[in-house]
Amino acid sequence: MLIKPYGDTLNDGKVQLSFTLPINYGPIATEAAKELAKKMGLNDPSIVHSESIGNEYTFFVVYGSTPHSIEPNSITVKTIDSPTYSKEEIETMIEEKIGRNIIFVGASTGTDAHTVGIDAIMNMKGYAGHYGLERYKHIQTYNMGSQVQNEEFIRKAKEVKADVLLVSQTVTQKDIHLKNLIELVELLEAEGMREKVILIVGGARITHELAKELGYDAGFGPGKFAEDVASFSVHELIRRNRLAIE
Amino acid sequence: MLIKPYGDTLNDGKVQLSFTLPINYGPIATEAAKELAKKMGLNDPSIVHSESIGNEYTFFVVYGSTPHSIEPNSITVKTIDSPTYSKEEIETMIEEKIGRNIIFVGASTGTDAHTVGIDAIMNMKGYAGHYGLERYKHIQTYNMGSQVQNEEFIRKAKEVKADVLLVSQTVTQKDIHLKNLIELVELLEAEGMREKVILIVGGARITHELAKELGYDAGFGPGKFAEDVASFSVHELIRRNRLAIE
Amino acid sequence: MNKLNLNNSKIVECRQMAASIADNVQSFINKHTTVTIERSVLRMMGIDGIDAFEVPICNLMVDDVVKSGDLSLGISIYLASALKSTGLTLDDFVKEYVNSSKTLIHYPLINQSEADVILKPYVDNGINRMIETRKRRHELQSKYPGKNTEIYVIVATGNIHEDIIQATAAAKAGADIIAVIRTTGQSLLDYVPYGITTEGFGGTYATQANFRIMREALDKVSSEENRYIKLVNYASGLCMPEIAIMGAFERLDILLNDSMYGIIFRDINMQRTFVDQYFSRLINAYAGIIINTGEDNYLTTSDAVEQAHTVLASQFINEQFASKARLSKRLMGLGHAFEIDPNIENGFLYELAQAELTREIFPDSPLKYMPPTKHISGNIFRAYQQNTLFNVVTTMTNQSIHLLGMMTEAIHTPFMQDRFLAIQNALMVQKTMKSIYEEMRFKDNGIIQLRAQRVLDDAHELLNKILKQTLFKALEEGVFADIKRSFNGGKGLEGVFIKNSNYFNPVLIRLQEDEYVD
Amino acid sequence: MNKLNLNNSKIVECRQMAASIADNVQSFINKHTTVTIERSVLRMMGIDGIDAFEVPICNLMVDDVVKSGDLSLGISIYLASALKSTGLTLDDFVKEYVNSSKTLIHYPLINQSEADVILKPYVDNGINRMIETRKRRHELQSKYPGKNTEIYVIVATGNIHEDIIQATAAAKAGADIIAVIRTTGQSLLDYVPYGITTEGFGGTYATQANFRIMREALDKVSSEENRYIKLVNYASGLCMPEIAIMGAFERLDILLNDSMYGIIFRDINMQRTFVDQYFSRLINAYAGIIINTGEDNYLTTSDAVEQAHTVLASQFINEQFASKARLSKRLMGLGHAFEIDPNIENGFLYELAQAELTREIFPDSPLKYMPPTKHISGNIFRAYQQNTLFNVVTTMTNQSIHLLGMMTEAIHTPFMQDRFLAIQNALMVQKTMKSIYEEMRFKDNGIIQLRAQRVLDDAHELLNKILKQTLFKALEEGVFADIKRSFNGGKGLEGVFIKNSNYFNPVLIRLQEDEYVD
Ligand code: B12
Ligand code: B12
Ligand SMILES: Cc1ncc(COP(=O)(O)O)c(C=O)c1O
Ligand SMILES: Cc1ncc(COP(=O)(O)O)c(C=O)c1O
Repeated sequence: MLIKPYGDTLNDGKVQLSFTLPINYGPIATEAAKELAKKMGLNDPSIVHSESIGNEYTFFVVYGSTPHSIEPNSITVKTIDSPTYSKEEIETMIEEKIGRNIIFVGASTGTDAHTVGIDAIMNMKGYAGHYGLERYKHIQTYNMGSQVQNEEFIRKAKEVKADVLLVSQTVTQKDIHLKNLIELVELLEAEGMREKVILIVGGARITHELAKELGYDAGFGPGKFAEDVASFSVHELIRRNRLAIE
Repeated sequence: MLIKPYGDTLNDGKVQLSFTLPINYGPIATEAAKELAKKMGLNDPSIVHSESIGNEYTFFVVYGSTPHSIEPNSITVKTIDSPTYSKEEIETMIEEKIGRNIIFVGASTGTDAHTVGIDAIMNMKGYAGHYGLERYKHIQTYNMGSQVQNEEFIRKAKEVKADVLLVSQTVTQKDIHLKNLIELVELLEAEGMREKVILIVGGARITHELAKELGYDAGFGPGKFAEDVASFSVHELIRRNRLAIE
Repeated sequence: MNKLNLNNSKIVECRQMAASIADNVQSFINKHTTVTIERSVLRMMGIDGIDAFEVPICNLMVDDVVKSGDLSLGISIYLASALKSTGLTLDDFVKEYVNSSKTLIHYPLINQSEADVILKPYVDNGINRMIETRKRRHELQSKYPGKNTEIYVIVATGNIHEDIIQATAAAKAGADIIAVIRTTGQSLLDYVPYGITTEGFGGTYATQANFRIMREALDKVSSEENRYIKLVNYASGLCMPEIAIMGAFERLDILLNDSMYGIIFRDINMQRTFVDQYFSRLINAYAGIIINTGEDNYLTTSDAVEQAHTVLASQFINEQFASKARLSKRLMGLGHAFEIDPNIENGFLYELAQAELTREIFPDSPLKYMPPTKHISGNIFRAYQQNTLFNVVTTMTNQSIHLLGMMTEAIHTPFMQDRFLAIQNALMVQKTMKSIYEEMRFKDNGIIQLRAQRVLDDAHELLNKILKQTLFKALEEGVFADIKRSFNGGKGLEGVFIKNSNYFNPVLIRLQEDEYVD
Repeated sequence: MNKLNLNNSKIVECRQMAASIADNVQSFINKHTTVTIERSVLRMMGIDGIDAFEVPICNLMVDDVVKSGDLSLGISIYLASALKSTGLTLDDFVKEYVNSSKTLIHYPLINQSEADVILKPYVDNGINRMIETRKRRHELQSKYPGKNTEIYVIVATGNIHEDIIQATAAAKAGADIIAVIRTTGQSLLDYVPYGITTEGFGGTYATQANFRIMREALDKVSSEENRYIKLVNYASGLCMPEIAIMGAFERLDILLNDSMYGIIFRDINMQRTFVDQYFSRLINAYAGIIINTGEDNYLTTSDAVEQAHTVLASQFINEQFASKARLSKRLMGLGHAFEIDPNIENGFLYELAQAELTREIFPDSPLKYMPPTKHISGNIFRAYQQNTLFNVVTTMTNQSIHLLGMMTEAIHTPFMQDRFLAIQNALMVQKTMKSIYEEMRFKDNGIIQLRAQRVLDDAHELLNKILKQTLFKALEEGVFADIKRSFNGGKGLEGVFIKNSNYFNPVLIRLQEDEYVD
């Protein structure tokens, strides 16, 4: 079934837009905004607000109807298939299926100084009521903090024989995160380590889709917690070792 | 010079969008939103927020870059060319060039019950510090209020020998105003009166462009006051009588 | 609470003056009936439905009498006489009536006591239906008790089915009260449209069928969410009493019902409006329906700083009219609004003063507080902020019925997302400021206190003036909302009748004299 | 104002404890110098510029001495000796130095009094430049007096030319203070980049040339708008003192300068940071530059309800360090923030309590109040509302430096329209609530008062604990922002030197001993 944006009537296609044009406020500016909205395909765009926000810049709010529709049934998104277990279930799985401690090394890499995300996953206290990995039985964690260079990160991973690498990236401006994430994969490959670890990235703008594209095993964005990461990791470890999964 | 939306760098093309899709919240919904944004031509749309707002409805906030640009120099908009005079200038012009009182009849027509707009133009007190027509010397006004049927409106116009008709329309849902405005023109034509009056429409969603399309002499939207209407009317009366205008 | 240092005897005097003002009008009211009152008597007895030209049966009958009989006797005597003559039950008679060309006045008139006996079972039926509905509401409200401040949003798609989708989503998102806005123009119809409707401009027709299916939908959400969702519609207009009955039967919880709104904002004749509002409010009181008055509207045409006292004066008057119609304080949802231009220095403090003033003067009434509308522009972000400030005042002054502002107020009737975001806005304020009403105090003789005292003084003076000239004259002078209306002008005067000394209305007596409990 | 019923002797005790805590660290500071202090001494004397590899001359010289000489004597003695030996003026010597392979340590060291005479003209030059700049600021500020609460926004495009466009637009829209955010990573560079720059991530390089052209642009707007627009940049980091000098020369008005931010948030070694902050603050004090401390950052990693007292304790400590560096109260822009989760019941009341508490305890300081960031999501409407609530608290508690929240906080550094809307939001609140600070009172022993008293008590206890264990140990235990740092860990320790008993620094003496007036 095709779907369209919904304002107050099915298939009315209503969308709200706002933008700034580098042009002085006035009727020409308003008309330019309307033409732009039309070029974006809107039918009957209505410029409901325009205001000068500085010499030569005008701000607009626009409503209009888009003729485009989407077929949700034809959408496939890469999602993490393994279920999310509870802390206790994960601990039991490690005990029964793996029989040894699993080692996680995590860091906010490159020049990124944001640690709240990686801490949310790794630290004892966790986040929003979800305990972090540090509190899990049979999980050993090394949280290297922020601004960790990829080389240093890999050195640590080797040193402690990490099973899982957790990378956090928050600053995405000018795609600085992509550069950094790709470099890590290349370095790991150069070291022959890529296949030996489960490589996971997370952050506010990270999706599983993006992670896969970059050559990571999984990606976690907002609303994901330690149990999601642990479930995936344990599941994946078991799978790689061809252990049966209930 | 072509222009594009401006976020924080010239020609970055950044726009903000929000809309609701009739689909359950989740990864498929997010992907559907992204596809829709792409269909609207956005490069690299980023779904910065999605949230369930009821069974089967998901709300999205999106940022992205539009590749479209606009050439402002090629834009022509119909605008009112006559200058806006002050109350005193208008009074003097009437005195010197017309030499008699001008008669305005105004109403909010059809089922429209909004009077604040027409009152802003016509009543003594005016609006936002701009006196209404009632206070002008040599201008005689009849404000019929709201919910005035077109027939009744025309009857009054005839009765008082109106020079200028002022119609206000605020409710625009399902284009109810267009129906009503077109009907008025048709009735005036049927009565042979159309050429004898200056026909003006105003309202929050009225533009001069639209007014001209509908066969009106002028249209006034928000931010227009009695002096704009009086200036246009006096100017037009003088022009029609082929009197010289300084 | 006494945060404003108000002069209590001033308040008492205002109430006394308002009572005298209302007394004067009430003696006028008592002498009159109207077409819609008579139609609502028929509705109460169970007459509903339309003919082949979509004219409601109630209108057919009352028009009959207007045309060929004498409505000053009341419709009931005609109906009773017809039943007597034909020997038919009401149902059967109506069927015959619609299909034949016989009018209601073709039957010899019987006397009142006989008529009373004949109509009693039908009147009882209607009254019992009101009582049952009221009981059911009471049961549900005991099961799901309400909140101090309840979130009220509107739906207005024009299509009742879309309205239901939107109302359900809104309730799930946190709305406690849903109002279905009426289509433009309905308040000027001298009949109530019939059946389920799917077309309207800026609103949906108020019909009994629409009431019913919306009520069902909201009951469903209530039980899913364990919150009783109240349903609202609009009475004020040419059919106030009829809509009141429909609301009483279909378990509406709130009806917009103002003693003067129709006069001022719809140019409905003042005689008609005063007479109708009384009867409709008697019904509201019996049915346990909260009324909402419309003083908020004054500030859409008048300046909110200068004319704040007119709102207060009008609330005092509406309160007295409501009392006369047997409404208890807890059913008097007096209206006011947050309409001061945000560009005015200290405007927020004046809003705070007014809202607290209203709260303190009407401590037991479920005050209806309206959001900014007039100073909302197409800048939806700015509008969203104005609504936050409004929500802040609502919580700071413990208002009861909290109408939510929409960020698209200046643009269109709300989209689903607009309503959702509005609810999110209100809920955040309610939570993060939860106890602020108890916490806040105002400086002695500061801007807030002085403003409140001033508004009370001005209202006192205005009431005094109205008392001297009568309310009719005051309305002719445009005392409210800067709008002038003449005694004999406006719509609907032709539907007003002086009661004959033999006027007979078995419903009116019940409404005026029955004891009812919740 | 005493709205909170605070125990005044508790406040006095907190100050005393903080003074003792700072005393202890100060005796450590007095014994040390760092590479950046020495570089800033060179800068003060007029050395600037870079070599062919873009290494700043100041770094070349100091590195020379670190490598082959003894920096514990101070750079000045080396420079004076070189000038003496070569007989060149400073300018000519620098030219030669850059082009030859001779290092600074090739010249026989002279004695301090001789060195003093040789360097005096250069030191005087630098000091005079600071004084002139300060005077100029003073002139402009007398011409365009500031406001009680000033609106502060950031620009952060990475390109100084775009920054100027945005800063100008913001000032015209109503901003009083413009901060140019630094590119990520700059605080960890142990040198200051040079020249006009157009590339940066999430910010723009802090260079002297960028400071200059931004200052020019803002002076232009100031004169157009008849409002003095303040310029802000960031000192904290590995080059605190150098940036302080650059700011002093280019008339920055505010510098972010915290005694501990670098330690906690950039993992800069604590010895390095404490020593650097002192010298940089001496410069700020001399130049009349307001410092802004960074306690707001604590709440981005710690919980704002539970750890509110750490903010207050840290403010007391920052205040004492600032006093030691001769900053007057009116230059101490202590930082705090509105970071309580809006989903917490009564969170707004806690914010109000904290903001008022800070205002009452530091009545003469230009408090810097930071907007919500942590609990902002991609829902820009909700964010806009949170910013309104923040603006409300700002106005209700009369804060001084009002950083504006951006509705796109969770998304990107601000677009021009985001900033415009943020300013519009703040201006509306300022105007519509103008006098609310004087109007509002809080209930005795209500939630607000008790919360404020509790935070003060907890800060008192914490200061007592820190006093007992020393600040160094407290930082090792992670007392602020839940972040632990070791005494010898972190970046930049290699740049710290124990002063030789013959340590010579003619700039330090001036900064410590000159009298300066505004
Ligand atoms: C707190 C904060 C800071 C703090 C960081 C303190 C610290 N120790 O972390 C301070 C104040 C120091 C800071 C500094 C800066 N910040 Co900052 N900051 C934020 C802020 C307000 C909140 C981020 C946060 O903590 N979120 C809460 C956590 C829990 O969410 P999260 O990171 O998404 O984590 C969740 C998931 O993503 C996931 N996850 C995250 N990582 C990982 C890793 C793995 C392996 C897994 C499995 C999951 C996972 O799990 C978590 C729980 O669900 C955001 C704005 C916002 N509201 O989002 C800006 C923001 C991220 N910062 C920003 C910027 C630009 C900066 C600076 C560069 C500014 C400057 N020029 O100085 C500097 C950074 C310097 C540097 N070198 O990085 C921008 C980034 C813009 C962009 N998209 O590139 C933002 C969006 C603000 C803005 N609009 O400008 N910042
Ligand atoms: C005040 C108001 C009311 C008041 C009107 C009181 C009165 N006597 O006018 C009341 C409460 C009664 C009301 C009722 C309704 N309203 Co109303 N109302 C508004 C409100 C809040 C402000 C309008 C206003 O007064 N603006 C101020 C005036 C000065 O601006 P203006 O009209 O644009 O006038 C200026 C110019 O346009 C121009 N101008 C206007 N007319 C003319 C004429 C001429 C000749 C000239 C030259 C110039 C001119 O000059 C003026 C000065 O610059 C708007 C929302 C908003 N913020 O805009 C909704 C709004 C207009 N209402 C709306 C609706 C739907 C209704 C109702 C239909 C709701 C209902 N179903 O009950 C009813 C109307 C019933 C009916 N039959 O019309 C919608 C319209 C949606 C649409 N686009 O169709 C709005 C946008 C609200 C919304 N989002 O739903 N409303
Ligand atoms: C008291 C009252 N009644 C009725 C209405 C609505 O009436 P109408 O349907 O005529 O717009 C309002 C409008 O807001 C009102 O305040
Ligand atoms: C006191 C202080 N200094 C400096 C900064 C910025 O430092 P950096 O450039 O390291 O992000 C901040 C951050 O907000 C701060 O609060």
